[in-house]
Parts: sequence; C-alpha cells; structure tokens
Amino acid sequence: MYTLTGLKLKNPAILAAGVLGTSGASLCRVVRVGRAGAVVTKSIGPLPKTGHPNPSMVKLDCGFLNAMGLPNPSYPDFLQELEFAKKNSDAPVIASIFGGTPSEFAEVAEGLLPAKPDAFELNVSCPHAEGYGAAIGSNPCIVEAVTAAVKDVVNVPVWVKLTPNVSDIASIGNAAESGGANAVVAINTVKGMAIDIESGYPVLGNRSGGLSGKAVKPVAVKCIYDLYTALEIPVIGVGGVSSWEDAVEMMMAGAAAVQVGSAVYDRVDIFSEISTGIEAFLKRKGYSDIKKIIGLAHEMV
Amino acid sequence: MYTLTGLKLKNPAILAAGVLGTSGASLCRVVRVGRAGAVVTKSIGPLPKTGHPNPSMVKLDCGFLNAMGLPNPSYPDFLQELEFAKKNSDAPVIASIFGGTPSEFAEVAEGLLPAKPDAFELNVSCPHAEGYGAAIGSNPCIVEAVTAAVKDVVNVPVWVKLTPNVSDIASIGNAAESGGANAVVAINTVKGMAIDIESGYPVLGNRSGGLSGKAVKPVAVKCIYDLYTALEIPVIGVGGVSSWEDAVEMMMAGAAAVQVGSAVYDRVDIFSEISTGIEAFLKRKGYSDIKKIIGLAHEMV
Amino acid sequence: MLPLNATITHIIEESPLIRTFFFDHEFGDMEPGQFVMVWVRGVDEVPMGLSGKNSITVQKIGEATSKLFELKEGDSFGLRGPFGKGFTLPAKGEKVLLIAGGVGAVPLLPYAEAACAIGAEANTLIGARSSEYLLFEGRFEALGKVYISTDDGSKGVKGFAVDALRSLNLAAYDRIAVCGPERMMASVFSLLEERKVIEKTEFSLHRYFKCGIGVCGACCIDPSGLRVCKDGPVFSGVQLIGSELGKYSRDASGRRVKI
Amino acid sequence: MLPLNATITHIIEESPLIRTFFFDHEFGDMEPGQFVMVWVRGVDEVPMGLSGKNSITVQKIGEATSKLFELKEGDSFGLRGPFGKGFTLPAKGEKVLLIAGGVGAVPLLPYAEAACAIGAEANTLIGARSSEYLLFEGRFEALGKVYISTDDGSKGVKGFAVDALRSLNLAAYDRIAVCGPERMMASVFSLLEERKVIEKTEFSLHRYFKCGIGVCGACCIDPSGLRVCKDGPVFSGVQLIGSELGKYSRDASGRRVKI
Ligand SMILES: Cc1cc2nc3c(=O)[nH]c(=O)nc-3n(C[C@H](O)[C@H](O)[C@H](O)COP(=O)(O)OP(=O)(O)OC[C@H]3O[C@@H](n4cnc5c(N)ncnc54)[C@H](O)[C@@H]3O)c2cc1C
Ligand SMILES: Cc1cc2nc3c(=O)[nH]c(=O)nc-3n(C[C@H](O)[C@H](O)[C@H](O)COP(=O)(O)OP(=O)(O)OC[C@H]3O[C@@H](n4cnc5c(N)ncnc54)[C@H](O)[C@@H]3O)c2cc1C
Ligand SMILES: Cc1cc2nc3c(=O)[nH]c(=O)nc-3n(C[C@H](O)[C@H](O)[C@H](O)COP(=O)(O)O)c2cc1C
Ligand SMILES: Cc1cc2nc3c(=O)[nH]c(=O)nc-3n(C[C@H](O)[C@H](O)[C@H](O)COP(=O)(O)O)c2cc1C
Ligand code: FES
Ligand code: FES
Repeated sequence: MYTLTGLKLKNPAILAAGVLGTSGASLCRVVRVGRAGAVVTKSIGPLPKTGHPNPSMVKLDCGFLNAMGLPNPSYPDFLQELEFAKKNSDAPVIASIFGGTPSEFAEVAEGLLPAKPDAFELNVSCPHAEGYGAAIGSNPCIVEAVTAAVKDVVNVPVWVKLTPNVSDIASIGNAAESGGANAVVAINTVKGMAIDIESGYPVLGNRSGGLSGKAVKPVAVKCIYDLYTALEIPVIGVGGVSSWEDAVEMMMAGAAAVQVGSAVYDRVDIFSEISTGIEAFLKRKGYSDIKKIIGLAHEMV
Repeated sequence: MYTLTGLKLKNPAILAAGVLGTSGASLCRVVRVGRAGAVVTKSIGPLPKTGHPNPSMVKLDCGFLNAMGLPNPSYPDFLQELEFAKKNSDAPVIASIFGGTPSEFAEVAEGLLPAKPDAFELNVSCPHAEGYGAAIGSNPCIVEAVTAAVKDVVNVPVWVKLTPNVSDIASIGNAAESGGANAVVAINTVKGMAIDIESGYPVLGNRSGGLSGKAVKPVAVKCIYDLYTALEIPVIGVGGVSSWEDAVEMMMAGAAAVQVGSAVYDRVDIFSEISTGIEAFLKRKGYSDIKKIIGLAHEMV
Repeated sequence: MLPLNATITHIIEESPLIRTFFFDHEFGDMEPGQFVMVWVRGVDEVPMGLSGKNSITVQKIGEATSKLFELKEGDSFGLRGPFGKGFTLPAKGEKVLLIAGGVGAVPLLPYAEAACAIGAEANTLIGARSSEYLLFEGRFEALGKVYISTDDGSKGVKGFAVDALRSLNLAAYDRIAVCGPERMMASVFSLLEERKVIEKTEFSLHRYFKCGIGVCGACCIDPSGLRVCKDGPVFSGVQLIGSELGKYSRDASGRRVKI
Repeated sequence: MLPLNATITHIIEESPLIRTFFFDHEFGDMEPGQFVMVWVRGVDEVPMGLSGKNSITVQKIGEATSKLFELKEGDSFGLRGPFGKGFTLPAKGEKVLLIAGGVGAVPLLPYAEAACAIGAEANTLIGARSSEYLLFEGRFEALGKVYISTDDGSKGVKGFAVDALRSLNLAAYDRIAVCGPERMMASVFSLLEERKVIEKTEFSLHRYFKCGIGVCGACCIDPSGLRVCKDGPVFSGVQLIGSELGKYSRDASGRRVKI
C-alpha cells in the first residue's frame, strides 16, 4: 500500500486521463485486468462535446499524435459512469475535469461530487482545444485561480495537470501550489503535427494535436525534475512511460507516482508489469522503500 | 538551383548548426561527400568554451539527447576554419553565432565577417547553456534587439534560430522578423533529460539537455506550420528530418528549406538522398516546382 | 503508422447504396473480420470492414461515405490498419453458418472464403430490406448454401434474418458468425441464446470509433469494458451475455444513446 | 542507446599506471580496434579501446582515469559502444606487424588474437618508457614474435619504437597496424612512408571526443574532415597522407593545439 495525497494506492502506476476513461466499465477493466493503482477519467467539462473530427489519433514512428478535442458527455451525463467506476473498482478513481474559467471548473467539480471521486485532476494542459487546456495552463495567474476555485468547493485532493508547452513549467507548478493543489501532474502532450505528403493534408482532423508516448519521455523527465526542485507538493509523472524502467526513471527524477497513457496501446496490463518491475528492482538494488528512489537523481552529483 | 534569402543552393537540404561543424574540413566534407545544399557552422561565441562534461550526447530509443554546452574556440580562432570552409566548398557557408547580449552577438558577427560567411544564423535557442540560447530566445524583446544588432553590422542575410520551448513560437518569430531577420530557422532542440536507473545519475554531464532526431519531428512540423502562418519571411525547417519524406512534410508545413542534424548519425550523404528523393517526388506527383509544395498543407482544408 | 495512400483501382456497384472499392494495396496478412480506418481527407475517418485483401465495401450513409461515393478510379483515400480481432477460423471439415444483415455481409465474405479454403463448409443467411439490397449473394452462393430473408419478401423468407434463422438446424453447425445492424444482431443473439448455441457464436460489433487503436476508450462496451476496436470488433457470444448489445451505445461525446 | 551498467569482475595491474578492468558484459561482436565510451559517473565519459570482449585497459592520466583507478571489483561504470571502425583483419597465412606505443597496445592485442585465430602471423613491436611499462608483453609473445624498444634501454633496443622499426624487414609483412602516442605514430608514419609501405598500414588515432557517435564533429581531422570516432579511429595510412597527424589536434573547445 502506497499513499499519494492521502489516497491509498496498491501500486504507483496510474491510468492517465483521456485513455480508456470514457466509461465506468472501461475504468474498472483497467483496474481489474490491468492492475492499475488508480485510474483517472476522461476530462469532463460543463457541456457535451463530440470532439474533433477523425483522424483523432495516429501512431507515429516515435510515439502518438492525438487531437481528440475533449469529447465528453458533460458532467451530468458522466455521473453514472463515475458512480459505476467507484462502485466496481477497488482502486481510487480520480475525476479529470476541464472548463474555460475558474467558475466552470468549480461547476464541473461540484457536479461530479455526488459520485464521490477520490480526487480531482484539473486539465489545464490539453494542447488542442481552443479556450481550454493549455490556453489556460500557460498563464500562472489563471492556473492559480482555477486551482483555488476548485479547492473551494471540494474536500478531496486536487491535482493539477500541467502542459510542457511553456518556457518554464516550474512557474506554472508554483502557481498551482499557491492555489492549493495537493499535487501536480506532468506532462500533458507536447504540441505536434504530422502531414500526409501524398495529399498535403494534415493527418489529424484538427490539423494539429499533441505528441505522447516514447517520443516525449525525455521531455517529461526534465519537467518532473524541474518541478521536483521547485515544489513542495508531490509531482506525478506522465509522458512516455511504457516499462517499469521508464517508471523508475521518472521516480528518480522526482515523480511520486506515474501515470500511463499511450502505452495501453501495447497491453492493458502494463500497470501490473510496471508495479512488479519496480518491486523487483527495489529488491535487487536493496532499496528498503520506494521512497528511496523518488528524486534520487537530485542527490547524485 | 534554388534561392533562399538570396543564397544560391544546389538543393534545399542544409547541414544544421553544431553538427559536423567544428572544423572547415568537416563542413567541406559534408558538402563534398554529403552533397548538402549549404552548411551551417557550429555556434561560435565571444570567448573559448570547452562545453559541458561528457556524456554530451546519447542516442535514445527515439532520437538523441545532447548537452554540448556550446563548445567553441571563439570567433578569432574560428576564422581560419570558416575561411577554409569558404575556400574549399562550393555551397554557401552560414556562420552560426551566439552571445549573451545584443552587442556580444554583433561583436561575434563582425569578428567573423572577414571570412565572408554567406549568412549568419543567430542561435537564440540552445536549451542548455545558461545565459545564452533559449534564455534569450524565449523573450521577444531580446530576440528583436539581438537580430537588429546583428543586422546593423552585417550586409549578408541573417537567419534567427528559434527554440520550441516557449508557449507561442510565432510571437518569437514575429520579434525576429521585426528585428529585420531574413529568415527564421525552427527548431532547436526540445528540453529533455534521461536518468541512468542503475546509478540514479542523470546521463548527460550537464544533467539535462536537448532532444533531437525522430522524436521531435512532429514538434518541429507544428512550429513551422505556425510560423509560416504568422510570418512573411521564409521559415527554414529543422528537427528530426531523416528522410526525403520528412523533408517534404516540413516543406508542406511551410519550410522553404530544411536542415538536418542528428540524422548524419546514420549517413553523411543523407543530404543527397533527401534532394534526390524530393526531385523524384515532385516528378511523380507532377509538381512543376518545389515552391508548389512549400506551405501546401495550409491550402488543404 | 500514418495512413497509407490507397488509390482506387476499380469500383463495383453492389446495390443502389453499396459500392466496393478496390485499391492498390494488399493487406496480405489480414484476418477476416478485421477493419481499416478509411480517411476521406478533409472530411472524416471512419471504420470499414475489409471485404477482401484489397477492398472495402461501403454503404452510403452520411458525410464521409457520401464523399467516398464521389471518388472515381485513380482517386485515393488514406488507410490505416488492419486493426482489431477477426473471426476465429474453423478447422477443416467443420461447418460454419454466417448470418449477414445489410453491409454486415462485408467481413463475412472473406471469412466464408477463408473457411472454404481451409476445407470447412460455409453456409450463409443473408437478410436485406429487399432483393436489390442483397449483398454478395452470388459470391456466397459460390462458396456454400445461401438462405435469404427480405423485409418485403421480394426474395427468400419474408421478414427479418432472425425469422429465417428459426427454421435452420443450428445443431448442424460448429460455428456461427454474425454481423449486421445492431437490432438484427440483438434479435439473433436472443434466439441463439434461447437455442443454447451461444458458445459457438461470434458477433462483429460496431461502436463509434475515435482512435481505432485501443487507446481512447470511446468504443468500450458495458459492463466488460472491452474495446470494440481492439478486443473486437469480433466478440464471442459468451463475451456479450448481459452486455449493452441491443440496448444502448455511446455517441462521439460518450453519451449513451438507446438502440 | 543509454550507457549500459558494467560491473567490474576483476582488475589486473599491468604496470604502475596501467590497469585492465574486466566487466560483466561481453561485446560479442566487437571488432579489434573499436572503442567504448566509459562513463565514470559524476566525473566524465572518456573513450577507451577494448582490450578484449569484456575488458578495457586504462592508463591513469587525469580526472576520469584516476577515478576509475579508485574503483574495486563489484563497482560499476557506464559503457556505450562498441563504436567506430576497427582494424582490417588479415587473411589466413598473411603476416602482420603490430607497432604499439604505451597504451597503444590496447586495441592491438585483440587484433593480434583475431589475426592468429584466423591463421595469420602476428609479430609485435612494443615501445615503452622502460621495461616495467611494457604492456601485454607476455600476451603478444604467446601469439608471435615480439620486438621491444625502451626509452631508457632497460629492455630491447634503447630508443623509440621507430628506432627499433628501422631494423625490421617491412617487406615481409602484408599489413602493419600502429597505435601509440601521436608523436610516436607520426615518426613511424614518416618512416613507413619513406619505406613506401604506407599502402599496407593502418593507424588508430585519438582526438578529443564529445559525442563519440559521429554527430558533433569535435574529432574531425584535417584536411579530409573524417571523424576519428566514426570513420576511424582506425584509418589506412593512405587516408592520413598530408593530414594533421603529428602536427596539431583540437581541444575540447575546438581550438587547434600543436602536438
Ligand atoms: C468495426 C466496424 C466496421 C464497419 N464496417 C463497415 C463496412 O464494411 N461497410 C460499411 O458501409 N460500413 C461499415 N461500418 C459503419 C461505418 O463506419 C459507418 O457507416 C460510417 O462511419 C458512416 O460515416 P459517415 O460520415 O458517412 O456518416 P455520419 O453522417 O458521420 O454518421 C452516420 C453514422 O455512422 C456511424 N459513424 C460515423 N462515424 C463513425 C466512426 N468514427 N466510427 C463508427 N461509426 C461511425 C455512426 O453510427 C453515425 O451515427 C463499420 C463500422 C465499424 C465500427
Ligand atoms: C579512440 C581512443 C581510444 C583510447 N583508448 C585508450 C585506452 O585503451 N587506454 C587508455 O588508457 N587510454 C585510451 N585513450 C585515451 C583516453 O581517452 C584518455 O587518456 C582519457 O580520456 C583521459 O581522461 P582523464 O579524465 O583521466 O584525463 P583528463 O585530465 O580529462 O585529460 C587528459 C587528456 O586526456 C585526453 N582526454 C580527456 N578526455 C577525452 C575525451 N573525451 N576524448 C579523448 N581524449 C580525452 C586529452 O588528451 C586530455 O588532454 C583513448 C583515446 C581515444 C580517442
Ligand atoms: C488519446 C488520448 C487522450 C487524452 N485525453 C486527455 C484528457 O482528456 N485529459 C488530459 O488531461 N490528458 C489527456 N491526454 C494526455 C494523457 O493523459 C497524457 O498526459 C499524455 O498522453 C502523455 O502520456 P503518455 O505518453 O503515457 O500517453 C490524452 C492522451 C491521449 C493519447
Ligand atoms: C550534437 C548537437 C549539437 C548542436 N549544436 C548546436 C549549436 O551549436 N547551435 C545550434 O543552433 N543548434 C545546435 N544543435 C541543434 C541542431 O542544429 C538542430 O536544431 C536540432 O538538433 C534538431 O535537428 P535534428 O533533429 O535534425 O538534429 C545541435 C544539435 C546536436 C545534436
Ligand atoms: S476507438 Fe479508441 S479505444 Fe476504441
Ligand atoms: S566526437 Fe562527435 S563526431 Fe566524433
């Protein structure tokens, strides 16, 4: 058992937002079959959104590009999914939410409270949704205000998910911390684009989107490293984790836990593989506790 | 023959800064053996620098991480290399320069003028050199001032190389344009880091560095696309080009030419491969001129 | 894997609203029942079953399919795939019944062909609105027995596929593969459950696909949480017992929509 | 490829300032003459020739090598490689002369071993400051004839390797492989050029390496622009005619430094 912002996790490998998180049943499957330590839902907003036209996700040589466009049924309709997940999963369920303003964030959070999510994750970092996500998340003042607004209306931990598409992620992390965040989550996808040279068309329906998977792991590690230096609150690492080695690397950079998104492409039980791998690694290296490796790279000079 | 900011290039595949650009002889070999359309030197500064301790570059699953730390012999010592390159190469030689202030940039540019570089490329984008590079390049005012300062003292084209580690690269591109840049070059490396989990040590001697190669191509394509929309001056694409298809993709995003860095790892004659590949592609698709594909993705809606 | 560029080599008009598009790329290793994502550039990308190694067979429905219908030989579209899990191939000597409703015949045709190539027997029950909408009738006939139902009785049994199914001896079959509109599949499912043959059935489902590659979760079904695009689209009947099949699906926003 | 973790299994003190470190990883496919980048964590990463599939042999020089000398069995360092182009292996029955100066013997040892394994004859000329600094003398002797020169005359010919070389019949050799300090190599190069045998020679060079993988350009030599780390470290004598060898090299900043 492993505690993260007060949540009890069986292991530190968490399902990332927007991946297999559309329905309660899917979230439960990731816990049941995948052995995730916790799961984060699809980001839910104030109004139903169908998202961008397809193609909305493509696999690249290195990683994936996606521009889902925050499709979601809105919080009133998502309540039943969250309730299902809470009822049928023995791991914490974190509700990812988004909005265009602090009060919209608060509205969505309050709207989902009846389903008793174990925590909220604020998506101020999606790189391909106009007026949402990174549009908000690259401004420290707004990040602080959004965080504070949600903290005001909920009594569960609030995580703030950050975008790497800024010149200084630590300053955004500081803003989240000032707003009362219990943890930051880094990183959301990196702005990216691919073009079909046979036709000249951008491949994604939204033209551009966000890069995830293997390609972004070094970017995520660097962001985590910088956030760990700058903040008091825990940093949850995400971006390109597809093996237990990646998870250990992120933890050494400073991640208190990791989230896994794109790598479910290869196998849903990646979470169990990561947690077993970490255990074996700690044992082989003689670390008494997972805490010994969190931030270890900062000590190696 | 192909004209770029007044320079005559045999083909649009250019050697990127900092790669095989330490000596005049190496630059010439890239033209002679590699058939590069033009070559950019290592970034040269006001004082000799040995750079960061090794490891300074490692290959990753996806791409490369480097933190060379702008090693360079300073402009007085580099003059002979530049002269050698100019004398022994039949392709344009562009001098990449850096400094900590607009006047340092101007000093270095003036110092190299006797060797008659065909153009200057201003490195305001290196992500791992304190006080230089991206430290300057994420501030539009400084970028404009640096560009203007160099424009003031030289009468050859000035290219400004941009960092993707900002929330809005177009605003930095605009600043370069306002400063009088003849072209922008995008992108320099993306901030990144890797940790050796066996020891906990960051792998690079400088702890963190910049990501290049395949991993960053989608990031570069997006930056180029945005810059093409925002600017009047040409955009030169760089980041992860390792095939003619990549080059065509960048041109469709808006690149007037491409630079190739990391991919020389596989083969120095990548430039000739790219230029032949582009020619064959234009022919197969019936495009009368390479200009037809530059920015094509913007028209496909 | 970015979409590959598929150039149309040949188009067959199968019925008033259904066309087969042959293209210049062969998915040599495709499993019958797998699908591709068809990218109609500038419009949308939609899932389509493979009707052969180098063809899709499309019913004109909305925006993307209408745009596809405007394409001529020599035009091209993008293709990603093949994706998902196909039908389980029979063993030599086994007897297979295919139950096809409308364009549901698409993935069943390569399945019937593969079954025959293995040396299994493949009989087909095709249901359609009326005789002119019967898809692949001749090609299924060339492979085995064909039973027909039409809503208007213009050919075969008048009624739905499930009505024609009632009169067949299901015990004679080792495997039963079903693909068609959801309501048709739901009624067939009920009948097959009733007849206690659900263990030998497989159903090819459709749900709204966004990513098509098993990551986004848009296509997951209740209560198993299985992904139609990756764990399916072909599921065993057993996997579907007590599922949302025939009850509701989710639209592009994730909202539940009654069937 | 991130550095792999190499744990020291065994250390041999070869001479007062030279040690061989055996480690728990085998570079099964290494070519004699290839090098690895040895990462002394927290200090530096430096190039070292492979003295065997699982060993490096290091002379204590400065910071990184001194730190290496502090390591004991069971300690570990990082390793990337093997990198670069090695020596050309002789054919069966050929005769090879190896000319080794100081730690220059390192890449020549596996070369001699490989040559003998092929069925070629490998004779060695070893030069050193004094007898106690002679590296791998016994191991070369086990493989073929060994000629020795020491600066102080404590063993073999008194003088430099090039002095001992003058008395050998170079015509008898099909290939000549050289590795040692730059001045030694330069004087050997001149002699071999004079004797008109430069076509059958190969030299293993050293230059300051940053990336070690052929990208940064730090190690390029004039006037060919060839990269020591990737196109070398082993070059044919012909490639080096008129080169900077023996004249200057570049330091970490790229400044030319006289040899
Ligand atoms: C696994 C699978 C295999 C299929 N095989 C075939 C086939 O072989 N032949 C055939 O004609 N049709 C097939 N379909 C259905 C086909 O995908 C839809 O008819 C097509 O998407 C309609 O697109 P449209 O733009 O023309 O219609 P729209 O006007 O966009 O939508 C009409 C309806 O089409 C469906 N649809 C639209 N987009 C999608 C999407 N991204 N994913 C799933 N459904 C969507 C929805 O039910 C929607 O209500 C298959 C569907 C799935 C899931
Ligand atoms: C291809 C190649 C193979 C080599 N093989 C061996 C070997 O088998 N055994 C052995 O003992 N030595 C070998 N060397 C030399 C070895 O790399 C240096 O002795 C070592 O780098 C010294 O490091 P230091 O930190 O102890 O010394 P420092 O105090 O850092 O420097 C002393 C000198 O070592 C050299 N050096 C330092 N760093 C580097 C570098 N990154 N690249 C190249 N030279 C450097 C420079 O000449 C420098 O002036 C080889 C060098 C090369 C290029
Ligand atoms: C298909 C897809 C959908 C995503 N949707 C969301 C989302 O709704 N909210 C969010 O905060 N992040 C979303 N993300 C970002 C991921 O949670 C994660 O931050 C990112 O993909 C990097 O992790 P990975 O490399 O493990 O995928 C999405 C990513 C993908 C690939
Ligand atoms: C080893 C190395 C050294 C570099 N040095 C410089 C430099 O001195 N100046 C500069 O502007 N860019 C430098 N770069 C960045 C490259 O020019 C290029 O922008 C980046 O690597 C992305 O292109 P690529 O993916 O083709 O390598 C360097 C890159 C590498 C890999
Ligand atoms: S459509 Fe994304 S998981 Fe199936
Ligand atoms: S050390 Fe970088 S090219 Fe040789």
